[in-house]
Amino acid sequence: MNNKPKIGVYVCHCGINIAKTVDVDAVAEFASHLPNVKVSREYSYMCSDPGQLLIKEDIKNEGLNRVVVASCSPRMHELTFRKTLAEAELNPYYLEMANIREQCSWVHEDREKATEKAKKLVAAAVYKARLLEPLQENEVGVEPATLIIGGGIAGIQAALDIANAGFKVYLVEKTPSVGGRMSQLDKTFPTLDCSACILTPKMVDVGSHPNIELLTYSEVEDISGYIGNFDIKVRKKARYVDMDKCTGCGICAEECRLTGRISSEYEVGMGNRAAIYLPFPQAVPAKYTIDPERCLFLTRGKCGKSPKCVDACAPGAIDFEQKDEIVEFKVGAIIVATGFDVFDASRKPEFGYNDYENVITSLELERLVAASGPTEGNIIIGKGRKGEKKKKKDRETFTPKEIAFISCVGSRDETVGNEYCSRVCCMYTAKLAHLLLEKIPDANVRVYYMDVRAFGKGFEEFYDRVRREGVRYIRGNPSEVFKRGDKLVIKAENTLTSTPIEDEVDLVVLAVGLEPRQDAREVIDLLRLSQSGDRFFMEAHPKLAPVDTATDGVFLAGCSQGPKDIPDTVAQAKGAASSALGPLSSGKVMIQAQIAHVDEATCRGCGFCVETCPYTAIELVTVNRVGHMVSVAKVNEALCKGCGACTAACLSGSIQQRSFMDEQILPQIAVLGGM
Amino acid sequence: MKEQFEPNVVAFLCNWCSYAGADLAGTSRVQYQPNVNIIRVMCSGRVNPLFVINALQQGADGVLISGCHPGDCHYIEGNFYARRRFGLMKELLDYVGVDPRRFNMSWVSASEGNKWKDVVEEVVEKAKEAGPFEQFRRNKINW
Amino acid sequence: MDTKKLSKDKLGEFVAVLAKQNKLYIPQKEGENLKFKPLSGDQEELDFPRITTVPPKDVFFPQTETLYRFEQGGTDISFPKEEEEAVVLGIRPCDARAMAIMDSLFSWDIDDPYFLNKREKTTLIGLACLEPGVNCFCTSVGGGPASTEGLDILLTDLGEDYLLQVLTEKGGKIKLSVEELLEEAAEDDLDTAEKLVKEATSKIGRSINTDGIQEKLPELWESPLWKNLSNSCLGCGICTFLCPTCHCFDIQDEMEGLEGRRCRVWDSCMFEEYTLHASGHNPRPSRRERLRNRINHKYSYFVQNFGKIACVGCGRCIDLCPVNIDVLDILSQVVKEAI
Amino acid sequence: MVDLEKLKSIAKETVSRDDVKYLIGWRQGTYGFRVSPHFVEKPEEAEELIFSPLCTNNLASYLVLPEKLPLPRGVEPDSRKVALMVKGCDSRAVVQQIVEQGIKRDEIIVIGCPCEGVIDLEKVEERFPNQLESVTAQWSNGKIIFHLPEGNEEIPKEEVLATKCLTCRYPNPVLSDLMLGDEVETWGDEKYEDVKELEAKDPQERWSFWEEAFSSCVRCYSCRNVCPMCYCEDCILDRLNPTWINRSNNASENTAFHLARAFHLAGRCIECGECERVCPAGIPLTKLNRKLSKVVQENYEYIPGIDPESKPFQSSYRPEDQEDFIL
Repeated sequence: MNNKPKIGVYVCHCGINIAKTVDVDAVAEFASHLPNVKVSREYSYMCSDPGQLLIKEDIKNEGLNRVVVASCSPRMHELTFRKTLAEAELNPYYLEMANIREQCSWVHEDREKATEKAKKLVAAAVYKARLLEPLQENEVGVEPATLIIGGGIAGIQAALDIANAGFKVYLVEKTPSVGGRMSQLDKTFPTLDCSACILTPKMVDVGSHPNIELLTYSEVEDISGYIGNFDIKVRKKARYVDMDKCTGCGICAEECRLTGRISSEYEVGMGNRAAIYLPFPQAVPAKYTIDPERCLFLTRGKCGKSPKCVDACAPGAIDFEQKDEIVEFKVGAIIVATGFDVFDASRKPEFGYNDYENVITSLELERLVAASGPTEGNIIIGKGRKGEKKKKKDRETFTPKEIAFISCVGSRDETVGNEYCSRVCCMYTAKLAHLLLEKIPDANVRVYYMDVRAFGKGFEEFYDRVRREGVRYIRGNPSEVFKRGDKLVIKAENTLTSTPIEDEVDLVVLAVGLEPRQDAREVIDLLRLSQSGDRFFMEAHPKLAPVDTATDGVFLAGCSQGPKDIPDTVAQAKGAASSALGPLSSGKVMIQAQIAHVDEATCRGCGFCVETCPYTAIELVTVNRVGHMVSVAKVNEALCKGCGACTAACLSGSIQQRSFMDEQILPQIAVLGGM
Repeated sequence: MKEQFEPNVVAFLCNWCSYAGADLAGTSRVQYQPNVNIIRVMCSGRVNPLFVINALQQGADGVLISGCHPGDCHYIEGNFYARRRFGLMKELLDYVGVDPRRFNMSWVSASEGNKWKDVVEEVVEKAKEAGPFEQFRRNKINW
Repeated sequence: MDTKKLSKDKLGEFVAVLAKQNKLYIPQKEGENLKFKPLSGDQEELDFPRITTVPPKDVFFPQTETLYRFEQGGTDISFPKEEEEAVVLGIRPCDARAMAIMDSLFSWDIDDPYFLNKREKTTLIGLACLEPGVNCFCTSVGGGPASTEGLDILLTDLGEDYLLQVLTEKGGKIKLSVEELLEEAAEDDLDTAEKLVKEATSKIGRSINTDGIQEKLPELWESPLWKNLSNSCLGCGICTFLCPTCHCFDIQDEMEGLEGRRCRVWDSCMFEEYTLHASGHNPRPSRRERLRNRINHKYSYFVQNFGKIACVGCGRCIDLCPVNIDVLDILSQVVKEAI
Repeated sequence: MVDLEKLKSIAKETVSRDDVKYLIGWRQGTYGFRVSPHFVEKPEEAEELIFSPLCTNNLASYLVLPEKLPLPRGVEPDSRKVALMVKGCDSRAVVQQIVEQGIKRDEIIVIGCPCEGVIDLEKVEERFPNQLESVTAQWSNGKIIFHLPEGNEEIPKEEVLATKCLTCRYPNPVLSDLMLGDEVETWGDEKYEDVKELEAKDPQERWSFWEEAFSSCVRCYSCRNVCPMCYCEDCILDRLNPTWINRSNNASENTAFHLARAFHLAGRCIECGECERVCPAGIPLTKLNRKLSKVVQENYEYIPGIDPESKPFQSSYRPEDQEDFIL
């Protein structure tokens, strides 16, 4: 095929938008003398139907094989004119635009100078157009399944939405049950719904949904591939309980020699469990798990004469021979919903969390106020949780009367590296204060705060209500909590009245903030996610792509992306689900055309491009070069997003970004620099 | 006459921030000097540092690279690579005696039409002060 | 033969007169590099080095030479302006002999106007070599410290004066233009010069017997010698670019926007691209073949084609090779090598 | 004191191995103070090996220089290891080549040669001109002894050492499989004085300085070819499509060539100084490369060729990289 460039140049008047300051006729006349230009025209509105028709007819009649449109910004009409070319059966990437409106006629007044600049811009476009290549947009199929990492409310909601749309979901949860943090909460602010009441049905749905494969007590080991075609490897850890046989009756746990002797994760240390356990009564799946680090039989190889659980289990579900199992499957999209950690209050030693048993965190209080909690909803402090070790019989318990909350513990605090606001503490503090007053009507509750942020729907109203109920808000950030006699003393300054305070209380509740999970690194390494400054996972765009990540087909939901409350989490989970459903339901994804490609003959295999690529889209592969096995770069076209960072990193120019190749840009430089 | 000298500046703008910012300047009808000619690239990380040498050699009196503010890169980290590369290039050019006013880099976001104008004014002013760069120009030497 | 004497006191005036009437090339520094360059303005001190780094071949065969200019899309071409009358002062006899060698090449089947015009309009005033360098071996390849081949005038440093011997008609014309600065030479002066040259000849420490090398080289085509010798070769252009007889060039079209020129630039057979075909095939694929070619060309092919060795024994390639690839060492290995 | 017998026995043993292609070392050259790279394939060739203050060449270049010629079908490429003698500076080139995957660690055997500094040939040839007969040399208590035909000459090291050696920070190989002799004490302290001196001049002076230097370039590409870090399959500066640098020799093209080369070496140059040593035009190329080394070290706290595990400099960044130059 004779592919000698035959270029058509179309200079747009844009009414008077361009013509007012640029001599359009002169530009078109000038362009007609440029190399390889076959036709050069001006027209009032190139983007109009007649304007586009002009191009199409010239392509047909004049045999044009490159088109330069000098008009508005390509950000405005590049797609329009690409379509025009396609309609005339010319490869759409044979288009080059010269921006003579936004970057010329609109920003200059001097007609002569603007015209000269427009000529240059057109010439640069013509010189580039001569070297344009036809490009293909390829599509790849999409595996109609989704992996969701994390079985908290975000993961649950996303799983249900996708499963209800008819697509397979693999929901992977690290702990033995789904439910996440929400399952630990008593009531939810500001409406005071019972957390378990609204969560449990969703958990049950997830557990029984035909489209959802629940992989609890499991961890994702490896992810490779790209949007539409991710290969997933999941490790199902051994539970030592046959899931099919276990009826969840719980006799094993009652019989276990360690019953009541192991601190329960679910109760955040406020209650205990056995070595074989169900994390909490509503757990889904309602199957028991043996803690391999605590079980006497598993750690010592011996548990009395025979393990009591084995003896107790009528269906014979206990299986100490069970091994970890690797499950492999393919998905088209991934949702990361790995949640958060609560701030470790011991990192603020001035508040005495490690030292005094009546300094507790808000999550611990959450368990105390919960009717299903270890104290059955009674606020009883001093069960010998920590610190001052006492023998069982010496333990004194009491119900506190003077209660203080300290807000922003681990949030908005540069000394612990968390500059951000955790967004939920103000409101859960109000909620807990309210619940405390409900339980201990004669209590005096105050809240030490920096600012109260009651921004959400019904938040301000709830905050008002709690204050009217008698909760005192004292503006001041306590500097210290120490013991004096039986009491705890909070040292602070009321910053509204500038008076120092020494406040004697029975209970201090630290309103701890939300932090990125300790194991976030593993997820980052698996998916090559980025972190924002606050160390939470970074979204593709803070405004316009808040659930997307830099990797196509990978979405974020919930607190892994940043602190948020339950409604926001659910909203984002639904957003992530609908984003994932896009490619799943269309069954195919388009692959960028303007991507990088490697000249294998000159590639040296240094790997600079591999290191540079933000999308892990390049890898080194071994090829046979005239009998020698050499290493060269290879672009995964589905992963490449066409940024061109690799092209600038390559010393030998062996990897080039299509449409922005060195040989296409250098003539532009020559024209713009030299004319 | 010095004040007659109209410098020629070649600018490389990333599509998502700076090019959009320059478009915004246009949409807002902000007026600035016509001495800056823009080459659009997808990311400032695409700009081969050798383009700068080439532009100066091909007759540019100044070169500008403009990208997204750190953290805003459409491609996550392209502008970080650009920043490192051009930090080096700036030092190199300065060292061999190329007037430092000839090479500039800026962060201009899609919302900073006015900043784009300020950058253009500054870059053109600096190039004017530096004067025509004939010494390095390809077609002025032994031609 | 017309023989005169030029007092060193009058060298400045001599240069001034030459420079006034001609484009005068003398050895000058450029950076740390020594080469023949047109005298421009005042030359503080005249100093004739034993040898310039860049041989004076570039006066006639510049590293970059515009053949003609054109405009893209146009059909007109324009040629560079006519050559001026020129004089090269201080050229060493070896380098002058090299010009005679290049003459054969550039007037072989087709006359090369660019080269020959400059040759015709340029007079070479040589300076006999009285202090040969460590790698000089001109006497092994048909030359000598006072060889006159290729020269128009030969100067010999007698201490206070230069003995000036006019060798050609062109030389005679130059002599006429500086006649009033010259003195008659005495018989003694000739004897002194002869004695000095003889002494210089005896100081030349390196030599090679080139007899039979022309025939022997092709027979050693597949010898392991070439692989061993080329192991350390960097494949750079020092030995060829700075060789006074190497004359290979490439033709390039260089564009600047719409303007362009066709020019020729030095090329080197030591470069990989020199023989690289458009297909990707390279008949001289490694440094082994390239080194072999360089030696064969100088000591065999050129002899076959023009009856002379394309080497004048200036020693530059030995002096300047960064890895001590020594042409005399190569030749002596060739001589020794059993077939 | 270098134990040549030990060197030879190591070499003989090494090249006798089936999995070794050859050993690259140095041997006395054809005349005077010259030394030549020596490729030892057979044990008896090891007899010629030397290690002395004359051994300037950075042999790491030869790891990446050999052409990979087309192999007939069915012929296996020679995958035997290459053994290489390295000085401290040379070893950094090897490390950097490993970082850039130019070579693999298991393809080479590195014989480390602790080095007390090598000579500047120009300085020595100026002191002893017209030296035709081969001269050997050795280190001795801060001096270099030259064994000239007319007798030994002892010269204080500083007077004849290559400039790069005067500020050497890495006289001992940073990577080796076995060491020839004990480590030497480090004497150098790199302050980039030469660079600072030029930086202090005004821009006009700097431009003139480089313009003159680059004008004298003959474009022989010896600087590039000798460089152990320059080993692209196809140098971008050789390319005609697209053309980055014209073939014509003039100040503009030459300047562009040298700037591009310097830039490509930024964060990779290990300052062995070979480019400057081989340049027939005497262009002070290390002064150019060292400027970028200084910037890379001072502004980005990166020193190439030390850690085989490090990431390539220009393919990495730190969020806190300087950006005070950005508008």
